[in-house]
Amino acid sequence: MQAFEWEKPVLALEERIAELKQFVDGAEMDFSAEISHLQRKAAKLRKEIYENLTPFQRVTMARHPKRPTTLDYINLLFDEFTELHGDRTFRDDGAIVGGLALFEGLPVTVIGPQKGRDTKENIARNFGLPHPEGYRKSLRLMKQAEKFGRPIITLIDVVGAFPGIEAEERGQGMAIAQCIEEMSFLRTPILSIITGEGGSGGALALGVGDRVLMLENAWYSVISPEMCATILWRDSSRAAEAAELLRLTPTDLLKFGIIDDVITEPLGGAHRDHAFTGMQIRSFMRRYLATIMKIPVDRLVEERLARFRRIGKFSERSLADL
Amino acid sequence: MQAFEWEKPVLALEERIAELKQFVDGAEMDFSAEISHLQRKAAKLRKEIYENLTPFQRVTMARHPKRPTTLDYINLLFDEFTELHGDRTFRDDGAIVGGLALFEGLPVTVIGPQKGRDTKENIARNFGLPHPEGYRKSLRLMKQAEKFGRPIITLIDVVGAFPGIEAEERGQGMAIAQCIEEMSFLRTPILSIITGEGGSGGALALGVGDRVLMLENAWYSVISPEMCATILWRDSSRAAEAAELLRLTPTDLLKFGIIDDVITEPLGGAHRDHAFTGMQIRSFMRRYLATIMKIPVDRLVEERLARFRRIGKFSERSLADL
Amino acid sequence: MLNVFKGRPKYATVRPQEGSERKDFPDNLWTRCDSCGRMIFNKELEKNAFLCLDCGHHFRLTGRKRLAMLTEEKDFEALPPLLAVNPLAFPGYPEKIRQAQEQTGLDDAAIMGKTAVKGSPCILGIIDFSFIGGSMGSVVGEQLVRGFERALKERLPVVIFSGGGGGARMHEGIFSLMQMAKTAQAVGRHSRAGLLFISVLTHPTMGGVYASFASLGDVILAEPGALIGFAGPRIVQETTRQELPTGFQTAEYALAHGMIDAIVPRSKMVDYVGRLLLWHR
Amino acid sequence: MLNVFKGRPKYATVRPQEGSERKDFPDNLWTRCDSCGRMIFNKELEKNAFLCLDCGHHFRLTGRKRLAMLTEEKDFEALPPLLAVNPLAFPGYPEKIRQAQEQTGLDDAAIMGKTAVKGSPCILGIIDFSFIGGSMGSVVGEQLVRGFERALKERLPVVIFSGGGGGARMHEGIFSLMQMAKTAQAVGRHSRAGLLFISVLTHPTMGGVYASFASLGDVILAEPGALIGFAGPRIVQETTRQELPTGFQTAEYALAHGMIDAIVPRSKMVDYVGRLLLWHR
Ligand SMILES: [Zn+2]
Ligand SMILES: [Zn+2]
Repeated sequence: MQAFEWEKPVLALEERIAELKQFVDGAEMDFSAEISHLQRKAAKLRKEIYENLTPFQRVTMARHPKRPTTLDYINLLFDEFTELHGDRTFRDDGAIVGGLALFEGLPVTVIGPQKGRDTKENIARNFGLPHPEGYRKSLRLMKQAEKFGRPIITLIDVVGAFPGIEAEERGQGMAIAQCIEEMSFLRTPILSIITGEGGSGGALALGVGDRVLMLENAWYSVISPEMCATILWRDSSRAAEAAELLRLTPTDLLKFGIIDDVITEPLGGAHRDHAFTGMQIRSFMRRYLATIMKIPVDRLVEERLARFRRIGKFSERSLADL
Repeated sequence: MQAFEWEKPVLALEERIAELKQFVDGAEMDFSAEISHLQRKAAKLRKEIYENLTPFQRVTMARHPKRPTTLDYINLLFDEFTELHGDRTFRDDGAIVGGLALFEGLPVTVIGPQKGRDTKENIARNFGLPHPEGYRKSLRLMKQAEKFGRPIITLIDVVGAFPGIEAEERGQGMAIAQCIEEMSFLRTPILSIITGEGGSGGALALGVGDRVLMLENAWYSVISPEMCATILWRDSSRAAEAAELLRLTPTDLLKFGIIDDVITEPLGGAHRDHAFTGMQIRSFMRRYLATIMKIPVDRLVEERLARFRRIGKFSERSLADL
Repeated sequence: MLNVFKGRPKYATVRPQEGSERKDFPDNLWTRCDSCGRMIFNKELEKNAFLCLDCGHHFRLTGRKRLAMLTEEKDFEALPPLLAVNPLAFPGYPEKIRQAQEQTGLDDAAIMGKTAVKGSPCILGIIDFSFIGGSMGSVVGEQLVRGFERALKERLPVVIFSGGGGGARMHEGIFSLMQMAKTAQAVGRHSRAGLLFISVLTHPTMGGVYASFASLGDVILAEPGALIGFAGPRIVQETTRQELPTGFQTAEYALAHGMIDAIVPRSKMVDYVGRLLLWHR
Repeated sequence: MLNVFKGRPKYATVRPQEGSERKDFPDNLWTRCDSCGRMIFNKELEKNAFLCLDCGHHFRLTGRKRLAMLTEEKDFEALPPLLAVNPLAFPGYPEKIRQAQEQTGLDDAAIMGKTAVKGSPCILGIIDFSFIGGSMGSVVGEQLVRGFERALKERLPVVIFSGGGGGARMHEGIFSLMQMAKTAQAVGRHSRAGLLFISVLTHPTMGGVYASFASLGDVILAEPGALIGFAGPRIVQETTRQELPTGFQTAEYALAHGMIDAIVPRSKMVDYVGRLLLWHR
């Protein structure tokens, strides 16, 4: 598994411990106290490292190639996923998957962008960058969920909508706008979970939930750190600095009232333990679904609208007052 | 102007009369009685010919190159036509035009397939054969009309939806189905007028009106006479026979309860006098619009549905009863 | 109506008797697979849900065989039967009907009734291609509409297997065209009441069948390889004078172009439909 | 708020004074047309609605000039002003804002108010590109939402001229992104009450502005040649490494691809919008 730069001290220590253990297996003296002391120290180091990640380190975690993808999460969270395809207009976009599934016995509609897990799949899924028809498929499935009063779960992991010629021709901006608008008024509960990357309008198009949750090592921003760095300094390699400025971590977003809760990941990131991550998400889903499913649908929609209506920071004064 | 075979006797007679008049202009004798007698005879002949047209002769009239097209009718019937474009998804289809216009001061939405009036326009308009995006544009404009409670006028002149590769890929059948379904439930008055050709599902997709009117020399059928002849006898040149079988004339369709009224054309066809044809249609529109605009919208939709619900001929018996 | 289900004499038109029915797959003969060329003994084919034992090719099913795969006799209550008339006095039409009736043992192309699939009650319809290409005339249209109306009244989902290769039934002219509106509206009423419609497109679903009710499913499924489209491939080729792309108008093509939700092999169809019904109860 | 309209001191932020405003087209100079190269005396340009006298090229207009073309001082009641704050403590943002304010004489990029166009009352909004690229931060978002809310309350139509080249305002980070949802929802509430929204896309309308309220008009108009799209052309080119088609992302391109209703030259815009408003009264 690919190791991050910042993990190297703890990985080196863990390696030493492993070597030591192998060595003492053949020895007669008892080193167990020393070993367990070292192990505690390694765990502490690991914890320290992961509690002090920089925003860009979290962005990097969110992009780990072994991090669970949407289909992995669907497998971890639901039973009997039945994928439904197509926008009924132009194409089935592999970069967004959606369909019906059971969440602990409850039929739900689940939708999310899908990155490829290998080169071949990446090509089929356009590296997880959706075209307008992906958003149109999503909207179709959401309206279907609304018709049947089924809760909607969106799992968000997308760097952004695809900036391509055909995507522009087929109305990328318009499709996103329509998704956002129609999702806002859907008369059914919506739970959005940002599982990895939450990039710009391409993420928001799936993120107009009654509750918005976020994994610990996910990010959500108006612009990717790289693009931001390019705009500010014409230098995408300064993405780490941009990531600091953008305040894109769950901690900041929770403080800002953009998200409702942070789902803790296993130490070292979701990719280290898919099953545990799935269990974590499940327990949050159970709780938040129960909450929003209890709210009468009229109030639910009003509260959803009010939630976004509130967002924004400005001063009521005018230049003339200054 | 292109003359039809069956017009030739009367055209020949009229030519003689013209010659005679020219001749007598220089003569001293009074031929006025004879001439007016001849003129009456010619008029009678013309009337006889046009009252006894075969179905296929009417089909031919409906296709006359100088017959008014939808945009011609829009000019004749409305003021300040403001064309609105696009399906907001893929393309603006030139084979269907639509927009806002004033009908005697009343804002309405008007939509119809548009044939080209010359080669260049025919290419731009795909010879009046719509793609799915044309039907999607139509549906978009109809829903807009519904939102604002504006009456919809559809002017139908289309041999059929385009049987092309891309049209199939983009869901020709699905687009037509959606148009038919959604048009059926629109909460606004709809007046459909078949002005020329009414070919199959491509025409019906615009024809789910509260009242359906038809010009005297228009046709409306499940299949074009040529295609029917091809299926029956593998010989499209026997279209005239097929046209007899299909009962596609306004007279038959009125009898069957498919249409509500027949708009008379100038003797010899709409192409002989656009302005007069426009006046004729206007007076029918005035009357039928007034009727359907008076009906409360709930009842209007129920009656529209009931209108189509009734259509169909069958026996309640079973083979077992025979 | 159906020989396989003789238990409901009130609605069952059991003419002609089973012996006179033309069999697509006579018991003791072999059939060659259109797709891979393998010769298969018909009894084997029947056992295998009329799927090729080698390549999985989906042989066309008669309506009654399809019905037998989906539900059981005791669970199927057919709608009252209807018979076609000849509203245009179209020459040869009554003979065509009579011949189709004799060959299929059906009144017309639609089998409609109330049943349960995998334990979930629903209105089930099957359009049988072997009855004049599964084309939709007044009888098929009316049967479908009555099916949706019954479903609306009893708040049941509807499942229709459409194998309407001809689309509209030309011999009924404008009456046939109007069935498109009539059936689409029946779907609309049912849908607007919040009820489920599963449309399954079997080989072939074309023309006026595809361009009306069959396209309006909440979920649209198709069997592998089924031809799905509006204009027939020959007409498309003649009109455009272009070579048709590989797989043009197949179910796989429709899936790639976003028109259908899923392709479901026949062997999994009952479970798939049953699951959807269950999740919408 | 606006120097051109000094009559409403309560809402008018008249700082800086007219003299300090950077002029796009100083009175006594000439400007070269980007499109045909002709040199035009600025006074002539102003008289001609900032259209090139030769080729009709649409020069970019400041919000206040646009406003002056659409309505008259006595008819315009601006919404209460709002000022940007720096929610992320983004370095340099306050200076950027101050500079934009000094250059434009506006509080922020949106001019919003109640007025009448050709005699039809409406809420009119103009996004001014010259204020940080017309980007949408919290102030623009809030102003738009208040405009739609006011319109909803008084059952008025809304007309917005969007020249948001930057889309979202990066310096406000996630708050800026959320304005997309907030404004789209405001359109949605207004629209669901049966009210008209005319969205006019002026050069350039991109990113988060295009992908939210600006795409949600009942009628979407554009000025000739306006750049319209989601991703910027440079990003598209860098991502796809393909040559961009001629006219990519122009208004004409958007029209051909079905995204907008009509292209309306500036000289006809007031009449066009006025007619639509009149027909929806
Ligand atoms: Zn085979
Ligand atoms: Zn110029």
